[in-house]
Amino acid sequence: MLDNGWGLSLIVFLPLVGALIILLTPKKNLAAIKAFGLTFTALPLIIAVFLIARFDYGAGSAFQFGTDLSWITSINARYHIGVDGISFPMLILSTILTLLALIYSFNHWPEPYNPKAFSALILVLGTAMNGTFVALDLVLFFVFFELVLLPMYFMIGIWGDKTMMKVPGFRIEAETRLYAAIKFFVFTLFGSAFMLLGFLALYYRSGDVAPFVRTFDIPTLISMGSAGAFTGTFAFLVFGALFLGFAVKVPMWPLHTWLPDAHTAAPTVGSVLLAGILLKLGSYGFIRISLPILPQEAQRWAPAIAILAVIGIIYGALACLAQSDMKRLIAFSSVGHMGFVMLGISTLTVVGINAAVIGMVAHGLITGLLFFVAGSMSHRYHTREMVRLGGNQKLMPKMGAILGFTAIASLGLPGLAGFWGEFMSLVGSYNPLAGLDLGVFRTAMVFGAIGTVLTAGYMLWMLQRVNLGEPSAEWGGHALVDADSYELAAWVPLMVLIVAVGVFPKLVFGATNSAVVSLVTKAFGG
Amino acid sequence: MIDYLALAPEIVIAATAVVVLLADMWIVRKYWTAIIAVVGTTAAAIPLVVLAVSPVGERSLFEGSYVVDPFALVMKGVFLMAAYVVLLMSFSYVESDRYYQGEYYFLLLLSILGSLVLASARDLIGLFIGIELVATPMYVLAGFRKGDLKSNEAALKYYLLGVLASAMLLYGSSFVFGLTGELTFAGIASHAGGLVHEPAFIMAVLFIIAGVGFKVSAVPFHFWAPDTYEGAPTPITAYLSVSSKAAGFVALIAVTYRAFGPASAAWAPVVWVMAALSMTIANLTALKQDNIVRMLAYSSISHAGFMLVPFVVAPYVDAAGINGAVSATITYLVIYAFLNLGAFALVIAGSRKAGSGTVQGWAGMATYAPGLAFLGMLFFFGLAGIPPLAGWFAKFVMFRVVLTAGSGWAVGLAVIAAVNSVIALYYYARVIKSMWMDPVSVTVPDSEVRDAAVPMTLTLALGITAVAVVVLGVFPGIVTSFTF
Amino acid sequence: MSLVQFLVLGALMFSFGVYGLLVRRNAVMVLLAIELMLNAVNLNLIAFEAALRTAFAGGQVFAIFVITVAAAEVGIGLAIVLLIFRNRRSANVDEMDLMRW
Amino acid sequence: MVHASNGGVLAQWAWLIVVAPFVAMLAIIAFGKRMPRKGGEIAVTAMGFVFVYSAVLLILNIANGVIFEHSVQVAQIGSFTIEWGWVVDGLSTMMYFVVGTLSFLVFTYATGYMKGDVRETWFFAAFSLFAGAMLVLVSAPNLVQLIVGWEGVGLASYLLIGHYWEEKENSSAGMKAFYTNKIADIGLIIGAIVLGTAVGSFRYSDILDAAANNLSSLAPVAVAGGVLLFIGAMGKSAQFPFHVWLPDAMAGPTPVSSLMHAATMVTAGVYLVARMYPLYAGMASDMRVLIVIIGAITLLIAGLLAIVQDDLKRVLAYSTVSQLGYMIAALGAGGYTAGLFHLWTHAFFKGLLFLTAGSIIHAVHSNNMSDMGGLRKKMPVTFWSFTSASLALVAIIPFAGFFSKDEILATLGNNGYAWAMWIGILGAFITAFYMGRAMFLTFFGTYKGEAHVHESPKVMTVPMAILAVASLIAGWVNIPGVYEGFHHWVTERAITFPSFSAEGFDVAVMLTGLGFAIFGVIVSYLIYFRDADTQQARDRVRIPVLWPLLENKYYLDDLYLAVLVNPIKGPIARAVNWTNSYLIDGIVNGAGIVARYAARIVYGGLDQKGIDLAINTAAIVTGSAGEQARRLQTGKVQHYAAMTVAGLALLVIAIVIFI
Repeated sequence: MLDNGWGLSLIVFLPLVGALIILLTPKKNLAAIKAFGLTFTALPLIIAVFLIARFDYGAGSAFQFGTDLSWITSINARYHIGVDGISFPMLILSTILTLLALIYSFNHWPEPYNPKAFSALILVLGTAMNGTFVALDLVLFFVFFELVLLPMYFMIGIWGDKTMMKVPGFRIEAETRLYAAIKFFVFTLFGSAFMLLGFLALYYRSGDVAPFVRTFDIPTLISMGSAGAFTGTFAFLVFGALFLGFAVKVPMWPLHTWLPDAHTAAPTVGSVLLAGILLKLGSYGFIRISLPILPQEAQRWAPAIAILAVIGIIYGALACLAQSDMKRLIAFSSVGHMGFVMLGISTLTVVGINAAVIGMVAHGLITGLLFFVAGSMSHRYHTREMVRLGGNQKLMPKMGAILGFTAIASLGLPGLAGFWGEFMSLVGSYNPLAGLDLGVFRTAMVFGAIGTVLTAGYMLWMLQRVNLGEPSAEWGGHALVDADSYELAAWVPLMVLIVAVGVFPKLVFGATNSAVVSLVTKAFGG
Repeated sequence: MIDYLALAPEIVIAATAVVVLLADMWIVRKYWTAIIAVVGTTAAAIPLVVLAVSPVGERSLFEGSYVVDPFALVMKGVFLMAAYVVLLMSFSYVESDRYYQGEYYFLLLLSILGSLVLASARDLIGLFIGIELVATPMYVLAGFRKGDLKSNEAALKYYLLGVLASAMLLYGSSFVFGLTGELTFAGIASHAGGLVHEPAFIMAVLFIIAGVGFKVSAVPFHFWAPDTYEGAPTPITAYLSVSSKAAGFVALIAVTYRAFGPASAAWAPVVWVMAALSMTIANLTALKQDNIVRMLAYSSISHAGFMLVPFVVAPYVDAAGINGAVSATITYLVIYAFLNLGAFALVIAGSRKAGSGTVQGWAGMATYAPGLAFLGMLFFFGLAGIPPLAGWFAKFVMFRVVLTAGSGWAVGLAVIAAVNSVIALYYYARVIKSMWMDPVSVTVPDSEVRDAAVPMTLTLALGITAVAVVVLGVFPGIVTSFTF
Repeated sequence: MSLVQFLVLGALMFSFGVYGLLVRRNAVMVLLAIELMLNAVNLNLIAFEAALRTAFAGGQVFAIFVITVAAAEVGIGLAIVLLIFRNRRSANVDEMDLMRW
Repeated sequence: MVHASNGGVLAQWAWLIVVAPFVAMLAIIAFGKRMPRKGGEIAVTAMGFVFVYSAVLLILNIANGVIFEHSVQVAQIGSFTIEWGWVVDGLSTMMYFVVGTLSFLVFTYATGYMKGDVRETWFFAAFSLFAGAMLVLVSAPNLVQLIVGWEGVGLASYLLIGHYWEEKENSSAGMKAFYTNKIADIGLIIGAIVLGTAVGSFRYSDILDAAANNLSSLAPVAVAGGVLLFIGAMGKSAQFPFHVWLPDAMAGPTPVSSLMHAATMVTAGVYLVARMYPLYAGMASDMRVLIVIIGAITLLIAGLLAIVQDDLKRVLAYSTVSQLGYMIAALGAGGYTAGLFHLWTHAFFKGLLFLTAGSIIHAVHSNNMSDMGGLRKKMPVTFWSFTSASLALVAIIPFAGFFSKDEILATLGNNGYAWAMWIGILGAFITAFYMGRAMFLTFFGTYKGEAHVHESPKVMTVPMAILAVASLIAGWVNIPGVYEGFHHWVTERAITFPSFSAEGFDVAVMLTGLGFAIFGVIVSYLIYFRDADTQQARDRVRIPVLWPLLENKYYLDDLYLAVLVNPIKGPIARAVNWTNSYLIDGIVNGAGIVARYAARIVYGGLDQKGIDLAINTAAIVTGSAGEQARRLQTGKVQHYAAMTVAGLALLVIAIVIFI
């Protein structure tokens, strides 16, 4: 029943159905809204778990549970979905985070209080994210990729941070949420406009290759690409266009500036999903589309990507050291971590790309959790200024411990999820694909390694400023409640997963490896 | 022997117009005129369907100067649909302002008739008659709010520039006739190839394109649009921005591809410039508009630019490619029609509730009119082309066509279009932001005005368009099954 | 007389029409200028027809259509001008810029 | 020894050793708070288990050598395999035993020492993590697992050093330790990558095989890899210039220091070098001299630093650094056995020294020797334990340290590092000197503190007593010529490699070393005994050996003071101290400051003012362009008409020209 597309389609569209149902339920009936939300985020996860059991790990390189129905016949765009070893972990991650985000919201409805709309948005977001990971048709991918924008725009713009901020360059002051929302929207749209041009260019060139039918079908294009169908200036420009689209989303330096604002402004759940899943859409796009379809160009662009990635690592870390705002610090840490992911991708090796995928998963779990905790803390303290925090470990032992754990995980402690992505991407960049400039990549490796130290630097420093020391006097009067059951319900699963992936990375590699191996062999011949 | 079935839709509309006029004389309850008009419009759709399903592929009348082919049928369908929605929008609006209802609907129907004629016209005379029949009633309707200076001004501007455009069109036509000795497009096309390097011919072609470009309100022939849109009654503005524009594109398709197809080398660059300017200038100007209608006027100009983009590939592609380009433009037209009609219907409803038609005036609408705010999200982001709302597919097919040409010029235009689609987001998002994220504006009237129910007919119009926007966004195939 | 002379005359009439449309302040004069342009077209059409002698007398037919439509248009034009004059006691087209930018 | 058994079922279940502490940790976190001893007993039980099991393994290894290695694949990435596993061979068995024994005793001690601490439960959880991570490190059959354990140890040390994080300097000390290690770990990680990539596997067995068989792909990077790994080792084993973190690490509770210095942390570097010994002995032998140099420098500098400390724990800390210098130097010089042997003996007596120090501090409530004195009566067990440990450290025959240090010196001598040997001998003198000083200032003379002093409870004294015995006998397991068991224990490895263990007593070296040691004690006695004491007579009786010298002590005094002590005590030591606290510390802290400064520039300057500004400026430009564009719309219909006509005219002209 779950085969030939049903399972995946349910995973993708059940949340949307839930959103519609919620929109139809009366505002008053909070219980019903919660119930519907829970059902329609839990069901996809349950189905996903069934699929985990049925997934053929031996054939991780093949697209499974898929279907291929006609959608827009006139342009030969099809409803072609399926998961392979690379997209499957991402899909599961997204289902998990959506559910946890909703559970967390149950007693953290951000201001202005509107559970109905808020949970509906979460569900729509779920559909968009799941859809992007299962789409195997460029048009379908594009639609889901863009569908992410709307709910996130409203999430940031309506429930976001209302403090005024000075807009760099403008003389005006704007509410953070408004500035961040439109910035996020415009950045991404800018990138994806060019991405769309790239898609169409591929579509047209695909008509010149046997079987001489223009197609948006990703697997077909991949086989064409690996056969060397797309080369020359054309391909170079196409890769550039796709690069713009994906790099903005990742985000890669210097296209990252929307990210700190968006993360800082967004409500807790928004930041969690933003960091946990949305950023991955970009790097996933690289792995799924850019690399296999345009292998030659990938090799031409790889050094540039590697350099940008490393700049991102160092730059993000330094920026973190300069932050006084806890959430903003975590936001910038994403720039660094995604830098490692992109570094892994840029090596074009099995090791590197595997590293990228596990890096994405780990970053989703860890940074997601970090934003959860940071959100809950600012919810308690009504400030994110680290100078005013401190002694949190004393005031809220549980939360402090969880924050500590997550921060440690985030700095890539071996044995926890974060380590594998960093370590393996360094391994990859020490020994990149044959033909790539060793000098560039080995330098990149060294700087990446230095980046890990800086990461430890700001993370522990953050802990010292937030968790340790004596709590400042101003919290004396406040009755600060420690992590409550909803929060723990949302967080403990993530902590468990962080440890599990760290101790037994096969959870991810087991699925990805064969897919990545075949990707690399097909595209780069080994 | 005339094939009356082929003419049935036009006849029905014409008849309805007459009936309305007569009824207006005798009937006391004027809203009957509106009902008659709606009935007539609906009735006109019946022969259209019959023609569509009839096995006869193409019906040609009057020595081929009047043709009913799939293209014509699709366009007539679009026109009737648009007319239907506009009528729905008109009811409450016209009543509330106590217009001369009979004349209003009569003129509207005449204009609709003109658009139907235009869809089938295949020679210069038909083209001219069609265009004038679409436009002339609009000159009056634009000034229909007689007491309102803005309305007067709108009418005059529209009228003067419209007549100037017609004069250009005619002057060009006269030369075309003189140089080719033909009036039918087919006949002209047979000579056009040889005249590509004839300056007089080129000039004539450009005069005609300029005349038509005025109808589609493409830069630099767009100046009337913002002022007229702002001054005219909102349903009329909606009609102008959709039907009249669509009529313009029908005319443009007719002259460019049918008449001057072989001479595309002469006009394609001009269209390139017009498209680039329309998109860019209109978008930039729209950024600075506070009056929502005026903003929509500029947005409709920039959309005209987007719709012009496919034309530029004409010199580079074969017949199939041309068909692709035409289909792209029509697809864009259809989707845009729903979006824009919806947007204007929303403006009517929203302005009534918010007591203002400005972006700031709509602030916080989500709090007292969440439904309208939601629809606003649909229509404005749809116009911005954000999936899964219909607009994305319009842009998509447009880009798709441009990249077929594979020529540097075409790709360059595509890049300009891409950048513009980002700029456009700014001003659409501004309205959404104001509706959803800003505190309620102080100018909002007291609750009984604010909470007054949206008139049923208007709700219907909103509903039709909204559903269309979402459905066509998810299953664009529905449109393309007609247009491709 | 050769065709060219008629065309030149037509061109002149059209240009004068355009000129009038652009510079005359009084709306009525503007309307007259429009008439001038349309008649230039008619002149062209007739001249061409005379030169070509098409089987279907296209030029003359076209000219008749133009004349009819022109009449209607100028009628509407006058109506609008009248309306404006009644509302603002002036028929100067360059005083009307309520709506701009 | 190739004819070794595979250890049978015992070795197959040896992973229990590694798992036990983590189980304990989780158990403590789960319901430690509800236990009578706040979870301490769980930790002790686990460690007891580890101790017993490791002891059994050790005996098994002694009986007939064990070589067992098992790996579980946890991930396959292309050609790379990531595995968890455990090794039971001579080296790891020895380490198991050291870690097990010390942990067991120190944990027991800690249950007393930490009684009623603010975060007793949390302490024992972290403490178990500490031991567990070390066992992961030791049991690793491949470099990746080593790194996991390695960083785990670092984390645990961070947590434990910063145990009293209410004071900022404590948490800062923890961070300092973590950073210093992390920086050195860059070397370790890159080294692992280099070697692993060259060999195509992270397994020791593969890498060392490759090293033994001169694998061609390894040859070009062998030295680089060796150096990089050694940098990592320097960090953990606090070798110059990475030693700065260790003294600050005293911020933690004393049991932590004890375990950290004896078994679980600083030995990791030595262990790594030993584990990779075939590489250093073979393909990377070119850089061994570097190891010796680093070791020598460290043992000397740290020794000198120990002299000028007032904080008892700091004296011991620097002495640890110095002793680690011995080990590293020995390994560098080819003294595989010697280095490990010193690690072994040092573990016992240094662990004990810290326990005694802890017991003293526990009683005196101060770390400073200037607040102590005359404690030998009040705390007899502590006193005797301290004495035994000190004698071992000072390397007085027949105490443990004597044999190991002697072997190191002999090795240095035999393998052509005479200069290093002499530094070592000088070091022996210095060691003796500062230990004597500590001894006398602490236990002799009059008590200068306020707190009411009492002997520590049984739970603390018993472990001390045990270790006191160990400090005496631990060295007897490898008496050259008599019984060389230890040498055989630790050389049980699948790959045989040249050992440079000294054959028999090198009498000359032995005597010199011993001589210098005694000499040092005497000097310290002459200086500090008198300063520290009022009733000289009784103490003279206690130390009869010194009679003849004391006859003419005055000019000796002058001599020593003039020639040796003052210079060393004064300028040199102070200079070294200055360099240490200003130069090296300065560099370390400076790095931090620079980073934060750069951060401010990057963020404030580049990010906010640069990139963001650029992008927003684009927006502004667009907007103002809009301002200009809308000016076209003048509202005058005739302007419109004019522009329309003009536009058309331009188009016509352009086209007519260009076509």
